[in-house]
Amino acid sequence: MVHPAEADTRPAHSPASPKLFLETYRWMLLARTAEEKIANLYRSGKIVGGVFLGKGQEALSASLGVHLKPGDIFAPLIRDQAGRMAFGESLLDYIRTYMGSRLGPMQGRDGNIHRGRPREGMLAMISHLGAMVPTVAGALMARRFKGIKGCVGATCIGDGGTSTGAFHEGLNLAAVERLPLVVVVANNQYAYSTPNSRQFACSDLVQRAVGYGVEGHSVDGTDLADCLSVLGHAVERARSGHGPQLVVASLLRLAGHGEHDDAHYIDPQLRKAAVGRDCLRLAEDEILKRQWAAPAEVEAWHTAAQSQVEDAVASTLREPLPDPGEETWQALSTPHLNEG
Amino acid sequence: MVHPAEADTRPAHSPASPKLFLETYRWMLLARTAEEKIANLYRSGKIVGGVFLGKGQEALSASLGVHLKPGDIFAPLIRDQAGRMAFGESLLDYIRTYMGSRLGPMQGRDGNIHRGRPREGMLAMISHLGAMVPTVAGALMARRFKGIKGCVGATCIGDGGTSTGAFHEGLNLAAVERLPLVVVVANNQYAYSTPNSRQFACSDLVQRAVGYGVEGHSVDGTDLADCLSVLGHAVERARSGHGPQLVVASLLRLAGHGEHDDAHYIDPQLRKAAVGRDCLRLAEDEILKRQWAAPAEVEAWHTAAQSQVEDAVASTLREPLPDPGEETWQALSTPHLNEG
Amino acid sequence: MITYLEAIREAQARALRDDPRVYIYGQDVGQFGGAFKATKNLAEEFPGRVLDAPISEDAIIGSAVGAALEGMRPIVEMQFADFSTVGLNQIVNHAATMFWRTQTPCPITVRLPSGGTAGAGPFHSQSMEALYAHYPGTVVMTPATVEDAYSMLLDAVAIDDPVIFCEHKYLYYHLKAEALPSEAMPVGKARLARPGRDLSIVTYSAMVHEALAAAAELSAEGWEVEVVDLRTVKPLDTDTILASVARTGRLLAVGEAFPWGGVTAEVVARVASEGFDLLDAPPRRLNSKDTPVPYHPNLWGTHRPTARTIASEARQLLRV
Amino acid sequence: MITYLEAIREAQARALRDDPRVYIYGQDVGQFGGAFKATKNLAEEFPGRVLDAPISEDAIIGSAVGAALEGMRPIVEMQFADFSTVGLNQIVNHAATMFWRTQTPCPITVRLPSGGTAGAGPFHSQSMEALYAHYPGTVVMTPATVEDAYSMLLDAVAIDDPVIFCEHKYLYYHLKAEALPSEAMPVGKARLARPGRDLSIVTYSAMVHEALAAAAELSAEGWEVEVVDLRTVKPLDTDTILASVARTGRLLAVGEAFPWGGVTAEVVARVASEGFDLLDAPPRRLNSKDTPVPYHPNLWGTHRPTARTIASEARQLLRV
Ligand SMILES: Cc1ncc(C[n+]2csc(CCOP(=O)(O)OP(=O)(O)O)c2C)c(N)n1
Ligand SMILES: Cc1ncc(C[n+]2csc(CCOP(=O)(O)OP(=O)(O)O)c2C)c(N)n1
Ligand SMILES: [Mg+2]
Ligand SMILES: [Mg+2]
Repeated sequence: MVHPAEADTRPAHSPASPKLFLETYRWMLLARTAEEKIANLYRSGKIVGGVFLGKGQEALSASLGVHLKPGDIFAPLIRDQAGRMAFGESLLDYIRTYMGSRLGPMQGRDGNIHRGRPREGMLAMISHLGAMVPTVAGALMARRFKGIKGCVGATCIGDGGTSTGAFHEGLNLAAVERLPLVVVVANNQYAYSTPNSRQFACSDLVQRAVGYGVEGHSVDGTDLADCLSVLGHAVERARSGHGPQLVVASLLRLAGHGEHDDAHYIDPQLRKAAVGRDCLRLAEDEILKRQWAAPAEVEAWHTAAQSQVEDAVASTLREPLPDPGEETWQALSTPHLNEG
Repeated sequence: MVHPAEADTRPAHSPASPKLFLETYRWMLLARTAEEKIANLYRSGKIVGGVFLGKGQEALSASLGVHLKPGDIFAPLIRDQAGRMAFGESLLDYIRTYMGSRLGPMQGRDGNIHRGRPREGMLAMISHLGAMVPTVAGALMARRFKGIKGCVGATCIGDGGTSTGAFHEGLNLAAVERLPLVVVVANNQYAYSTPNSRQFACSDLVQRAVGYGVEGHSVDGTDLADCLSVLGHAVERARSGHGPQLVVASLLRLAGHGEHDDAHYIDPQLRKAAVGRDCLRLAEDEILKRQWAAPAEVEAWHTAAQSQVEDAVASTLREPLPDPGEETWQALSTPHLNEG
Repeated sequence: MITYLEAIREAQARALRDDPRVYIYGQDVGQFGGAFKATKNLAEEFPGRVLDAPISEDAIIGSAVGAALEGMRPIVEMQFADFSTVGLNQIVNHAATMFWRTQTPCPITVRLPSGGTAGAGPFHSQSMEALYAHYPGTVVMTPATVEDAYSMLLDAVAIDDPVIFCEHKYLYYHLKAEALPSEAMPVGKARLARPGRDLSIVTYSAMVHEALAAAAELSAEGWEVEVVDLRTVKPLDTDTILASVARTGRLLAVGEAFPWGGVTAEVVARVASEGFDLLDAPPRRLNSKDTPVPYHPNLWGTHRPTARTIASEARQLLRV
Repeated sequence: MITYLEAIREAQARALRDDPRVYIYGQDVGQFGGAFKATKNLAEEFPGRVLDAPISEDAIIGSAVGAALEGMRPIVEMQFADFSTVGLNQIVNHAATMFWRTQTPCPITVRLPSGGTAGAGPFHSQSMEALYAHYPGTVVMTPATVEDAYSMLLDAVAIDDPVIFCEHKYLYYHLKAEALPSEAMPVGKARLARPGRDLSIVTYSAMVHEALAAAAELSAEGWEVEVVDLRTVKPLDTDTILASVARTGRLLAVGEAFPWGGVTAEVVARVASEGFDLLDAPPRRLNSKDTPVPYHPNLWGTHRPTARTIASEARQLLRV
């Protein structure tokens, strides 16, 4: 479903190919498998700090990731394990960061979802929700200054994150500059325990698009085919010069806010409703139903994902942890300007 | 023009009575007269700091003021001299604050437009644009806690102010709480020198209403009759429990951003267009055309306003200026918790 | 036994019970009881007075300012102190300037779950007292004990001015007391957490306990170290600090916050200017390192002061 | 003759000319040339590189962070320092943590038109250096001279880290120099603005000139007062400060900012701990009063330190 801000969006968008569907499914599967492993490690006390899962949001996130290209910019948020992987983040970056390996991209200085490789276009989120929206916009301004064309910047946010001033300022700035920014809102009905009814009063967040003068798209976040087609379309619109795109997905978080949280506050009706379906299960059913892969093949993918994850964990376990004696303790890149 | 967020706004609203038109006109006239005097004092070096006029915005501002009642809450902004007066701020508060009289409500601690009497429902704006939106919302939450019904809170902001995070967060919060808040956006086409095209990308700011789930209204800010009718309607909708109202007026600032500014950047086409008409002149023409008052009577009102203002200035000139020796220099109301 | 966290909950329950002007506003504070459960069951006990807010720190504080002007006594919970950067403008420029500008009190209480815990990282560990104390117009409280968590929060709500209430997350569960206090020290007064004669450690919040542990360690070595718990960092109880330094002649100011500026700088600067002759040795400061707060416990344990580093700093100072 | 303000404009022109990675972003900085005209004509001279921003300080800084990550060197103008409270989160939590977290430099320059002028009032007069210096990860510059305004701004743009450039509005037009400098002191080094032997006044920004005036006044009374201009307040050049105190034995730290914490506390605390034995008398501080900055000149003149109050403070200290 497309909500044109002004007039000229394309009438419809094409369904994803089986190949893309399968590729995306496998990113979803790998993310789910890796997250389950990390959750297990957390339960056995092997992870320090919080663990945050994207369970139920993999179709949306991976669909964004597969439509981004090398050279694009991506600022994922809390629940974007699948999208990160699809965009190119290595499994090791994920495992190492959660396990605090000194060899990870954050070297134990930061952890869990707060990771990235800015030089490779993968920004490292800060916790303050909304902050990445203007940041990606600025990265796209830089591309424009440098004369680089055809790239896209994407960032994700939750229903709760739309209430931040940063989200508003960032999206508005991007609209003024008509930047190729894709903002994906995962409306999983809750921000931590807070339901949509205490978060905003419009009937659908996609209604905000017109107020920013950007194109808006709604998508069923549980349905991989819909995600692929809508995200593909939105990314393509941004890439081809139609300015910022606001994508709003309906889905449900199929985990706690973090693994410390039992999510008892989630309305049981929602769990049973269409919004509460498991996108991974649905995608798998679809694959089998359409006979894009045989059951044994799907099974083999599960096993492959499993052993990939186990290998990464096993090798990370052998890696050194951060050592305060070897830490530089320098916040500035200019050595002599650091104090103390 | 009404843009219903959901469905149930009333079909139309009634034109203002001649009595109300005349009353509002006289507030406009008093505000214009007082501001011209302050601008003159500024030019002759008698005012320290900036001077900011509401010239061209009196119809909008006064129309809001006359529809507010004692017990309502009003947080005016830079260009709301007329609305302040219509709501009940004394001419002396205005003159004293600009002239730094120790007897003014701000005692020389703050100046110019940064004045108010919070206990009387007239909030004292801080400079940071957008900040008053959540503040009025909170004041209305307080009224609800206290069981006070039937009151309204209003605040004004510019086209530029809508880009602030505070505006977004505040309006969204008010929408969630379904508070009787009226937010009046004076789209005077510029924020200081910055034109709308560098401020936002939607075709009309009233399009934002639906994204917040609030009712939106457009008004011709140069036309007093339209202002009275639209503002009357919006205030009434808020008062009768229909949640926040977003009113967007089109007009032009007929002065510099401040009196230091010659506004050379304003597009001459805009000055000549309908949006550039002087609301005070138009209202006066209307009064004469409809014979709601004789020319001599209108003339007498001018003279009356003039002498009212001259008297206030003359008496303020005799008042003491702030004296650092008598200043308490205490930022806290609890005396013994102040330092130094 | 009651924990520091429970004391905070109890203080809020009592404030709600005793004063109809009190309400609580913040993310997930309602039915859910708050990210740390500091408002557990309060929404049920006080229907309509404990409200979930959107993720809008600026608007949360802004709305509290408006409600305070209308005579309410809002208690606002930031989910973590670190997120208050987004609401800072409404605190320092609106709430904190209100009384001076308009002679209208602005009694809001902003609860900041502060300080480091293992694995929390750069954005869930900050100690922000210095930012708020720097601006005129706020009272900044940093309770270190269960008793103070309770009675100072009640004070915070009662005071007619904006109070920034820095409650330490590390103490939430670690710290327990037998019972809630029935009386309390006046606001603005520091407390002698341990008397001594050889050295004064002036500190606040979680570091009081590290300092006490260091003092215990040093006592085994024959040193009697005095520990002053500031309780509020603004106003700062200079008299009590000076009296302590008068007894010991040696000052070590300890804080968990970043090293540049902040409480330890203010403490040392005041003692140096107002109590110079009381000092028998150069005063010292111990703060966190000058980097963001690290995620990994191996690093975090070195980033912030601990009993061990405090004791070692104290030993050096005692030897001068 | 070139003013402090013109020097800032010239530095930006040169940065734009010399480095294609530089662009300027801020409210009204384009065609209009900025609220203070610090970017006058730059939009015409450098088409497409000097852009008007919406009233969105958070997004302005956030976008600069993103652009810096992509190799640009944004210069951001806040219309007044006071409005940077709204962009503070992106500065202290994003720009300032970037290098430490990701080993990716974040070279942004945030220009803050700072400090008081007559009639500007509580929200157009603030000196915010302490807030930014408290957080790890920024360089905070406070130029006091036309030469420094020019060369330090060029430094700011060249440095691979976030720089908060506190330019003083009072100096914009009041301060003039013969010409732009061709060489400059290194970043992070303080300057001896006036040599002396009886007392060291350590200060920065506009207060350097008040201190110099005070020193001139005192010189007529036979006192030789040394004035140290800090130039950057983070890093703070402790060596130069200590060397000065070693010469004079007396320290008066002066700042225009609010009294709790801040530069004067940091200076006095460092000298007290690292140069205790150099001091022949208790060090002193002089700051603004602990209220918002008043609007009316009668009050403003008393709120901030002036040559008169500095001289009087110095006299007391000289008599100890
Ligand atoms: C500015 C800010 N305030 C508060 C928080 C604390 N916080 C972290 S996640 C979260 C809920 C986010 O909800 P939503 O945006 O809907 O994302 P979801 O967790 O549902 O994916 C909150 C309140 C934060 N990170 N940033
Ligand atoms: C947060 C913030 N940033 C910047 C400013 C400086 N400023 C004062 S008025 C103004 C322009 C306001 O434009 P608009 O909102 O359209 O109101 P108008 O002046 O046109 O009535 C600016 C940028 C401010 N007051 N607050
Ligand atoms: Mg959510
Ligand atoms: Mg405007």
